[in-house]
Parts: sequence; structure tokens; C-alpha cells
Amino acid sequence: MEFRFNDEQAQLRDVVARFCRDKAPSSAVRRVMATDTGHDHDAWRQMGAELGLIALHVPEDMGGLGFGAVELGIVMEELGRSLLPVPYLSSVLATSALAEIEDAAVREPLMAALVSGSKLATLVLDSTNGHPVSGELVAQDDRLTGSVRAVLDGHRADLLLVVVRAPHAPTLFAVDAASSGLTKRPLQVMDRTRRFAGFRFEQVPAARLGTLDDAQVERIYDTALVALANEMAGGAQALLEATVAYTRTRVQFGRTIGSFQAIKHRLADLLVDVELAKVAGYQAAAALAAGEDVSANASLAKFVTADAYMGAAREAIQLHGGIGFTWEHDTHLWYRRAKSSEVFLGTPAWHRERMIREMTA
Amino acid sequence: MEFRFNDEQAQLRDVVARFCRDKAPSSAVRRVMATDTGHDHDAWRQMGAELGLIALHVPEDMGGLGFGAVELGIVMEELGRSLLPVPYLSSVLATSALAEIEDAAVREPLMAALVSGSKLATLVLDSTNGHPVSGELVAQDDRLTGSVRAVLDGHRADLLLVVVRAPHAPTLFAVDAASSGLTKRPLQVMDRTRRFAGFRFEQVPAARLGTLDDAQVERIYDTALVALANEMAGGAQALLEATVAYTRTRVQFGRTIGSFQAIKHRLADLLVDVELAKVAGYQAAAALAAGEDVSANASLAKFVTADAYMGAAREAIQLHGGIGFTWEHDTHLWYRRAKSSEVFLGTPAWHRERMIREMTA
Amino acid sequence: MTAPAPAQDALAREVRQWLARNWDPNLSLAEWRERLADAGWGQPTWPTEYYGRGLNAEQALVVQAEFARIGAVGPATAGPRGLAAATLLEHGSDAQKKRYLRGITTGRDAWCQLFSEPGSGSDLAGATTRADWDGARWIVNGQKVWNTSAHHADYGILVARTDWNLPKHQGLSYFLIRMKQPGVEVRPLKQMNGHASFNEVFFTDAVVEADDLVGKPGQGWQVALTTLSHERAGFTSIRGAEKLRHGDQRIYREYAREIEIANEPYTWYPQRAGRIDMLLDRARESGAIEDPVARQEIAGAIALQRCLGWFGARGLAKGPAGSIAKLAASRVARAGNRAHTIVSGIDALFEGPDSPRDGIVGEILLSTPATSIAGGTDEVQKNIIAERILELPREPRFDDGPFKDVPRN
Amino acid sequence: MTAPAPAQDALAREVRQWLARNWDPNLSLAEWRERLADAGWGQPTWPTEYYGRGLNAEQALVVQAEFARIGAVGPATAGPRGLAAATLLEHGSDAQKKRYLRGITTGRDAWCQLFSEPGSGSDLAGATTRADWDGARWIVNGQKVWNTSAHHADYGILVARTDWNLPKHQGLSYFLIRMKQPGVEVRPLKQMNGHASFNEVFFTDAVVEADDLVGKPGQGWQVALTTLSHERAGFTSIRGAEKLRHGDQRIYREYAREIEIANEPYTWYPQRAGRIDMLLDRARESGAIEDPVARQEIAGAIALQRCLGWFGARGLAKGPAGSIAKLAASRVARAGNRAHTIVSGIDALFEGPDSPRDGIVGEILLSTPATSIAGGTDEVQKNIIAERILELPREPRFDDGPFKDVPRN
Repeated sequence: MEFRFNDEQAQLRDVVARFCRDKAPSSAVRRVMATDTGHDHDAWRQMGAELGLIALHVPEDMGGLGFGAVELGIVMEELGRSLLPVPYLSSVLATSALAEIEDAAVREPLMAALVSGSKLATLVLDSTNGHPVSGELVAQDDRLTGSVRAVLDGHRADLLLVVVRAPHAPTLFAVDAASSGLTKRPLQVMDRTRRFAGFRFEQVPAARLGTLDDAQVERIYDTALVALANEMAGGAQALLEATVAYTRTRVQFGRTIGSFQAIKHRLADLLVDVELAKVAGYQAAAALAAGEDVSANASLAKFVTADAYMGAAREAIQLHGGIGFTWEHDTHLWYRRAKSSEVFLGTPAWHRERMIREMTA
Repeated sequence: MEFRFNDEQAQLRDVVARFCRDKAPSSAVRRVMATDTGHDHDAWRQMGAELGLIALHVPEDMGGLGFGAVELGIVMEELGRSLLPVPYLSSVLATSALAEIEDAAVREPLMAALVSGSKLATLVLDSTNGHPVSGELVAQDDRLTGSVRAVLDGHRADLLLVVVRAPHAPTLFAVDAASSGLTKRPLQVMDRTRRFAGFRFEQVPAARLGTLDDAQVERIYDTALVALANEMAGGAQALLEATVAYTRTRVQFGRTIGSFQAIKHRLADLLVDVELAKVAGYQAAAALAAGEDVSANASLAKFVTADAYMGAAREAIQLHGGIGFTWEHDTHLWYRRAKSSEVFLGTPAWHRERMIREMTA
Repeated sequence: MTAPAPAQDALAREVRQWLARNWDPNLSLAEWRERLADAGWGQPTWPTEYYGRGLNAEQALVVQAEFARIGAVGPATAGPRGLAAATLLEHGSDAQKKRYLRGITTGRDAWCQLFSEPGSGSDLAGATTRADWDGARWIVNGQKVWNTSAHHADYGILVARTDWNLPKHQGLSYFLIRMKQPGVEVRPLKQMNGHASFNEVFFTDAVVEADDLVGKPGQGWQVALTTLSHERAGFTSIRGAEKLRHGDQRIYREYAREIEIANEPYTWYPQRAGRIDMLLDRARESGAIEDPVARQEIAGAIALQRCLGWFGARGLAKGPAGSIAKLAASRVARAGNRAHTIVSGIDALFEGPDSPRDGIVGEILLSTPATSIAGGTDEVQKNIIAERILELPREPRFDDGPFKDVPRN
Repeated sequence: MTAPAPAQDALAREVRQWLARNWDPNLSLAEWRERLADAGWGQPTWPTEYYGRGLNAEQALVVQAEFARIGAVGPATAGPRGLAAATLLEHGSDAQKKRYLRGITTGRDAWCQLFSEPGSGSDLAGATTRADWDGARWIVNGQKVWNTSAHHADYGILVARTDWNLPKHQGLSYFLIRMKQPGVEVRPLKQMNGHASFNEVFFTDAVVEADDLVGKPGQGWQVALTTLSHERAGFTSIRGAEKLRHGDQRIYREYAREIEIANEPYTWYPQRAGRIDMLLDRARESGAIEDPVARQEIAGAIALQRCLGWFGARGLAKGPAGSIAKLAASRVARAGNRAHTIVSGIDALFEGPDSPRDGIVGEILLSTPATSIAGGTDEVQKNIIAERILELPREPRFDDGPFKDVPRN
């Protein structure tokens, strides 16, 4: 039932899958979860230096490997099949935003630092961009003021790439995380494998990288959605597989619980959810790669995969029974990731509305 | 699992249940369905003259039997367990509206004609009353102008009781169905056991019965909702019972399909739907009888019972398989009633919104 | 597009030359298809001895492309005749192929499928229509149901029970039966949406000649599986009103009429699928486009349908995964019903001319329940997915003894 | 309210007089409850020979009303001690009742329930913790789980397998076991929401004296059914932080502390139930009250909860119908989770102090999944409804042979 990717893409999937399998057994995830940064620095270094994944989607003329959204989707899906705690998504968001800057002289030094992994950046969008983020920022004389509720990997990023719309056209700024006037508040998150921090900006000096048009801002946002959607599809798949495996071995009333027809039918329904979620992710990635207007389908992918993931997480706990509700069993780690992903970058309801808005614009 | 009604109420239920069983076997319903009026005139006469059901809820000092909303709910639930095609609901709506008129001299002659069954009346609400009815009416010098999309039993009513708000305070008018300027269009309905007609009013002379305050208009509407909700709960119950009975006898793969666990679990879920729908109907009726502010719970009852009924209708067809999709099997008659009831007097979504509006007012 | 291989070039040239000599839109449809059958170009993959050319699927595409290029009409394909042909090609005797395949491809004979019974729906192999050997012929008694186009059919492919002492799958045989005979009565079966696309067929001492048994007695189920696999492959594609119109000549008029008759039972199929395509326009008409709650329902329905389309378009819906597409189609239909209801509001009360879009909306509301039943219920699809894809244990069997002892309706 | 019958008047007078002579809020809780046990007024329905008065349920209400009137503290009720007492009263020997009931009602002894095992959740009767007779005593080995308050408990009610050659329900026996002994190890079990309300209990050659077997060997399942029926009756009522506060005297302070300890494992139970009560206020806080889509979710959740409340309040949730209430409670919890998610939006990312309402919202999102598992999974409830209310056929049995041969984890 796998959509046929080409050989190179299949290889890429294998490499990432093997890497995640090696790096993210439950014990490793739990060990990293308990650290301050919540990131597996060793794995992250290897993803950059050895696997080249940080540079994967960055155009070759910008120092990247020049792969497209389809390959990025593959990496995200495989990462999503594990809980490997690395700041890949924030890195993708930041480098995608930076790639929109045409002025090479401005872009180059930053991109080089990000792609090499020597600096970690994340992307900050505020609600004035029309995205479901709480907080607003204003740029005045290249100083930023305002606040943003939750920034992905903000607790650890060296650099914030900030899209500010007010009071002028959307502009991409770079802000050093150590700037004066910037107050960072690491947040206690439900999904401890994916951290967020809140920021308050008071006259924070910012480097103006360039203005963006609305289409560019939307493309950055859509790229984020599609990446997250593919990750969620992978997570849903992982939960389905784990749950099916469990029902095949767990015995109650003298038979495996996977032999009960009511369970079988629910797992069949879940498989349908997951398969449709996967194609939603693939299709959005392919459309993005083809340069099509992807906003409607990016939102579609976000809510279809989020619903499938949450559904899979709910069923996983239910079908594991009591053990599924315990701390020591991994199911809740996935449930937390699913819940976190459901609301990050906009709830499913928000994206259903956006899809209709895009379709009727 | 039956809520304990008192003995008198239980007797009433038995009487109505027996009556419906006698009068509404499939053959009778299908015969009446094919007639012009779509009403079982004989059964309707008996409901009035012999069983006193038309006068049941009308106060004693208005010539009725003086029973309350709970008894009315019982009658509606039992009617809903059959498809007996009689204009009871429209009669209830009209007499409930008329009962709000305090001036006995105005009210009496009309009420006497309705309660005796010598005239059939129905109620017309338009969208200016804030209810989800398409069409608007204006009263000018006791003449009505405008249109209303769908009036219950309008094809046959002798009298329309019309609540008109524009341009003054809400006022109840009586309009003779034979009035000049009134154009009636019988409509082809999905549920052929429950007819509707559309009306166009052009300067139609109307008898002004009295003004109503907003609370009275809402009470009339809530009474209609609660009656319909109890009917829907009865319908859902009937479909559940029929479907369970079918799965107990239908054999596939050498066993009754009701022995398959997936089917068992879905029927258990359906039972939960139905039981919750029933208490929603009972509770709303009891609150109405107690004179409490019932709008939020009347809307609750409307959407809970509508969802249960549609769910039961869908499952009934599905679990009957191919035969359930045939014209000759009765399941589709119930499905049509469920779909018709789902949207009449407002969709479930509309009532969820109204409930919140009422709760936060 | 890759360049055609040299061998394919030669093939294309050969077809082109033959068409140049033979194609004439002023022929009758029947005359033209007799030419096609003689030359074998109508059914390129069929064997040369049976009106075909013995080509492979890729070569067949080359042939069809040449036909399409000049607008030449193809062989008869409408209705269950294709199922009959595929089954005969795999399991029929030489005599049967000779006798029937020509009439199938020329369109001379119409066919119907006689599998489902009132008592055996999901459990097709539980058929109780019987065929008894009277020493010279098979005598058929019983009832079939859901037989599309049986009232037009000249022949039927029939599964009937010939041995009641064997387990159920082993006692069935597969027959070709003449429909125009006294013992066969066809009655239209009206559906809840008012259409009568199907029939019931009653057999009372109907006759099947000895040489119209396909395969051996008791092999009926294996033969039927061939028919079913071809049927399932066709189910998830939505039937559209096929339009091939290159001119006003006689053959195009006859061909248009053939398609019209063939599609007649299927006019409500788009409604059965939920008519997601109409939702936004309908919402603009009704004003529901302004309602955020309706917009949620519409978005959900459109998303489901797009996902189903992508799933199919990516070639994922093959084998047991066809059941995934089938279940997804049921979801689309249900979502369409819900969304059209909220979009239409009070107008969902109506049917026929009083229903929006000249009755289409009412027909949607009354047709979608068929999607999760026809062509194998959702319940059967879920069993297939659970057992064949997820590899969960099979249901315990209660019907593996001699069929006469198996509980049934 | 109907007027009390004369006999009830006399009873009330008797209680009133006794309380006037004996109730003293400056006593210690233990002292007071010893008096209660001596006089039998604490447990009016228990037999007179075991610290009760042998009254019926209606009379007991009269007694309790008198206690409530003056704020007199009642007997110990918190935790599983009530289950132990009810079971002993029905199945215990005279000696066992004498030995244990007083310590239960005075609160001297704390109890826990030792039924569930890692390998037998829904299938309680599949317990594999074993009790072997060594000629003088029962030696217990195995593991139990989900044992609330086991770390405080002096005694446990234990179901263990004593015969592996009988079918599973027939090989179980019911024991009273001392928890403070070397062979019993209690470990807290942390849940996904961060609380640790339960324990795991490990038995390694733990000892049960001969006279602590309840009923006969092999009768354990029947005895356990008594315990379970009392447990189920209590499940659907939501535990609240019971408040009885009439003064600052010693007994009230001790009583408040007792309740606090007893409720400690249950602080998250309101969150588990979905906190529908908070939805509208939370929506006002977050602004979602203006969002029509959020309003739909909130309305649906509130409606479900009201219906569940009405269903219970009308006394409909008895017997197998308790399963209806239990399933409805699962729906309420799920609806609460959904509604709180849409109401909180991005704030649903957080837990603890960064989650709205000082972490309550995060705790809701992480606790609702327990509702459809604890106290019998939804799947078990659906079987009960299907088989006992709808009277559909039972599932085929695969576990009715000798237990040693039954497949298990």
C-alpha cells in the first residue's frame, strides 16, 4: 500500500528509518526527555554532519542539497514514526523562511551557520500574519516589541527568524536569542519531546533580512504545515502498528484480543484513517514541490493527519487497556505528541475553515 | 430501563401504544401514504372523539383534558414508535399557540372547533421570529403579506394560526385556508407520512387573536420542539428494536449476524444513543410541565433525539443490508421520517447554537 | 511520455492500416463489430482463435490509442458482459468460448450476473438456488436478486448449488443460462430512492443444457472468484456518462443510444457517492456558505473525497487495499449526506421537483446509504482489511460442515 | 416529603437520645467510633452481633438523618473497606466477621482490593496469582495491579488461583491477607497524567492463615462477584471532596484529615470526567465563546453530560443498565477532551503551571482516556449491554477447559 516513491527517495526513507530506529528506542527518548534541553544533541549532530538532513531541502545554490518537499515529507514521516527528540522541524521552518530572502549577501552567512548545524534557529510568526498564533509584534526602527505565546524550540534556539507585518509590509528579521530586551520563558509542555518557549520583546534589536510578499509568507507557513502533516501521518502509522501488534499478542478470555471482531473492525477503520492521512501528506508535499498553490491542500493535510493521529492515540490507549494509561508504557508519549501536534500551527477546525476560505477566495 | 411514570401515565402510554399498533401496520401506512391527503382520517377521528388525545394537553378551562407536557410527551413518543399518518403534531402546535390567547371570547370558538376535530389547524412561524423557517410575513391592517416555505400539514389545514412579528409586537392571527390572496402549494416531501405545503400571502385577511410577548412565542416554539423530540426518541427506539430483532434472526456464514461482536457493539452504542435521547425528551417535557425556562433543554432535546434518530436510521439500513435499501422494506420510511424530523424546526447545529445562546444570555 | 518502442510502432502502423481500410462510421454498429470480431482488433488481448489478437496489455493500449485517434468505436463493453467474457476466457471450454464470446464482443447478446440471493448477501457462497441433474439437463429452481439489466439480458452467469452434502464452497456449480425461457421470471426491484436499477430473478424448473456448465460440478466457487475479482476491480471507479462523439453518422447515433441504455440504471450513482462536487455551489445558493459550522462539514467532506481520489490515483487501491478505498467511499457518501443536509436545512424535507437542483439533493439524501452496502458491505470490507492486511485472526467458522446442516435463513 | 411513620419516629427518638448521651466532638475519632461500634449505631444495617442494629435500609436513613442533624461523625467508610465489609457480611465466617468488621467500622484497619492483574484486566477471572496449601497455611505468589491505597492498607481482599485443573472460574479462592508482612511488596504505579493513585502489589511466598479463606476453596469467583457488584454500584457516582464541618473540635480535625488522605488518589477524577462544568467559563476566558464551531462542541458536551445526569438521577442506571451510564460517561469524557482542546487552542500544548487554570486543562487532556478503561473497559460494557439487555448471542468461549490449558499472557 505504499505510494511508489523513486529509488533515491526509497533509499532516503530507509536511511532515516534506520537512523531513527537506532537513535530513538524508548529508553533513549526517556533519557533525553528528562534533560534540560530535551534534545538529543548527538543525534542532531549526526543528522546534520553525517546524513545531511538539515541541508536536505535547501537549494543547492544556497549551500543545500537541493531536494524538494517530497523528500522533506519522507524525512518528516520517518521522524514521526519515532519520537526522536531533535529540533528538525524548527530548523526546517527557519531555513525555509531564510531561503525566501533573495539577497545572497544577507542570506549566505546565516544559512551557512544553520545548514552546518553550528547555530540553531527557529521561526516566529505572530497573529498579525493571520496565523493562529497568540501574540503580536511590531517593528519600529529595526527594533521589535510585543510578545509571542509559544515558539517551537524557542528554549534553545540561538536565533529567532521573525516575520513581522506591523506596521509595514511583512519583513523577515533575525534576532539573536541573547539580545537585550528579549525575555525568554521556557514552558512546561505536554509533549516533553517537543519544547516551546514564550517570548517577550521590548525594543529588541533585529537584523532586517528583507521584505516578503504575502505569497512568500504563506509558502513558509504551508511548508511548515506540510512538514508537520507528514510527521503526524508517520506517528499515526506507528501507533497503528504498535496497537495491532499488541492486540495480536495480548490474551483475554483465552484468545488474543485482536481476534475479537469489534476490535478488528476498529483497527480496520483506523487503517483507513492512516492510509488517507498518508496520501494527504504525500499529495500536499508533491504539490508544494511542484510549486502549485498548496494552501487549501496544506490545511487539508494538517487537519486530516491531526485527526488521524489523535484518533490513533486514543485507540492505542484504549486497546492497550490499563497499561496504556501508565507512565511507564510509551503510548502516552505518543498521545502527548499527537495532542501537541493537533493544536500547533492551528487546530483542525481552524484549518477546515482556512481550506474553505482558500477554495472560495 | 423505563423511567417510572405514574400509573395513569403508564395507562395512557399503553392505550396509545395499542392504538398505534392496531392502526399503523406497514400495509395501512403505505395505503394512506398513497392518498392525496396522506392522513388516516379514520384514525384521526378516533384519536379525537374516542381517545381524547386532541384535547389532552389543552387546559380544562379551555375545554381540554388539562394534562401537561409529560403526558403529551408520552403520546408523542408512542406515535413516534409508529408511522401513523395523522396531523397530531400540527394540531398540538396550533392548540398550544391558541392556548396562549387570554381573551376567552376570541379563543373559545376556535378552540372548540379544533378540540372537537371539526377543524384542523396548523401553526405558521416565520423567520422574523428568530426561528429557522425560511420566509417572512408582514401584517398591515390585519392583512398578511409574504411567504413561508414549509408549513406542517399545510396541504390540508382548514386554518392557519400565524405568529407575525412585523411590523409590530408578535401577534397571533387566524387565517382561513380558503382566504383570497392565499396561495397554497402542496410540496413533494421525502417523508410521505408527514406532509408540508408552502404558502404565499398577498394581502390575506386575518383575524387578530391577540398579541404575545416574547416568552409566549418561545414557549409555543419550545412546546413544538419538545413534542417533536419525544416523537423522535420513540422513532429511534422503534428502529433499534426492529434492527436488533432482525440481527437475531438473519443468518450469514452459518450464524445470526447479531452474534458478530462488531454488530453487537454497534447495537450497544445505539442503545446508549436511544436511552440518552429518551431521557432528554422526558426531562424537557417535565421541565415544560413544571413551567421552568426550558429553551436550552428543549433545543438540547431536539438535537440529541435528532442525532439518535438519524443514527438509528442509518444503522438500521446498514444492518439490514440490501433489503434495507429496497422500497418494499419499511426501513426507508423511518429513514425518511428521521431525515424530515432532523431539519424540521431547525437543524441539530442550529439548536446546539441556540442552547449555548440561551445558556449564556 | 517515452517514445514508443519499434515493435509498438509496427503494431500501431498495422492497426492504422487496418482501420484505414475498414472503419466506416456509416456502417451499423453491428456490422462494424462483426468486422472487428473477424479481425480481432476489438479485443486485442483475447486469443486469436476467439476474436482477439493474443496481445499483451501494453500492446492493447497501442491498439486502443489508434482507435481513439480517429474516433473508431470499440467492441461492446457495457453491463456484465465483460465479467462473463473474462470468466469464460479463464474457465470456459473451447466450445463455450466459440459459442458465446463473439456475441459478447459484437454486442449481439446482453448478459446479466446471477449471484446474490435474498438469503445470501455478504455470504455469497451460501447460495441456495439449486440446479439438479435430471439425466440430460440441469433443472434450476430458486431466486436471485440485485441483477442489473436482467430484464434486457439474453444470457446469465449463474451460481447454483448442485451438492448439498458437501461444505458450502464445494457444492456450488457455475452455469450459463438462457434468460428468455419459460422458467425464468424477471421482476424489477424498486429501491428506497425510487429508482429500479436492479431486478429479482425467479427460477422455476428453468433449464440449463449440459454443455453450459462452466468447469466441473462443484467448481462453481472457484470460477465465481474470477468473476468477482473482475467485478471488484471495476467497482470503485465512478461510472460517468461516457461521451464519445466524433460525428453524426449512423454508428455514433447507435453507439450513443447503447451507452444511454447501459447507463440508465446508474443515473443515481453520482448521488450515491454523495455529490461532494456540488457542495460549495449549493452552499452559495442556500447561503450556508456564510455559516462557519456548515463550512466545517463541507471541508471535512471535500477532504475525504480528495484523499480517496489521491489514494486511487496513486494506484494504492489494488488487492485487499481495494477495501480501504471502498470504506473511504462509504465515508465520503456519509459526509456528503451530512453536509448536504446542513447546507440545505429545511429544504432537506423535500424530494423530486421541490427538492433543490430539481431533486438531486433529495436523491443524494436517499441514495448515500447504498454506498456502504452495494458491492460488499462495509462489514465485509473491514473483515478483509483486518484479516488480510492487518493479519488479525480470522472469525471462527460455523459453516464448514455439510451445507445441508449449516444454519441459514 | 411524606411524614415519618410512628415506628420511625420512635427510632429517631432513640437515636437522638443516644447521641445526646454519647456524641462529643472533643473525643478522638477512634474513641468515638469505638462507642459507635459498641452501640451499633454506626452501621445500622449490620447485624446486632457485629456492631450493627439489624435495621433495614429505610430505617438506616432515619438514623443517618439524626447524625447529620447534629453533625455527628459516622463510621469509617473511605477506601475499599466497604467492599471488604459487604463481602464478609455475605460470605464470611462468624469468626471472620468478629475478627475484622470492628476494625473496619472504627477505621482502625485500612483495606485494599487485590483483584486485577497485569495479565487479567477485562478478564478478571483469568487471575494467575497462585495460593498453594503447604499443609498449614496458604502460600501466595504473583502480582496484582491497580490497587488503590494498598500502601496504606493493613489488609487486602485477594482473589488467587488454588486449582489449575478446573475451569477458570472454579479454580479461584478468596482470601483476607495481611499486607504488613515480608512477602508483600507494594510499589506505586505512575499514570500517564503524572499522578500515582494506584499501586502494584508483588507477592513472594506471602502467607495467608488457614482461617482467612473466605468461603470454600474454589468459591472465590462467586465471593468476588459480591465485591464487584458493590464496586460497580459506586463507580458512576463522582467522588467529590466531601466536606462535613461543624466545628473546630478535635474530632472534626481528625475527620477532615481522614477524608483528605482518602481523597488524595482521586483529585484528578473530576478531570478524568471531562470537566464539562468549566467549559463555558473557559470559553469566555479564551475568547472561544465567540467561535460558532467551538460553541457546537461545547453544546454537544454539555448535552451529553446532562443526559447522563438525568439518566442516573431517574434511577435508570441499575443492573446491566449501569453499563449504559458507564459508556455515556466515556462519551462525556471524550467530548470534554475535544471541547477543551478547541476552547484552549494553542494553550493545549501545555501542562502544569503553563496550562490554563493552573494545570487543570492539561490534566483534563491527559486524564480523560482513563474513563473508558477504569472500572471495566467500554468493550466489556458493550458486551454486557449486547448480551444482557439486547439479548444477543454470547461470544463463543475459548477458555472453558482446565485453566492450565487455557491460552493466556
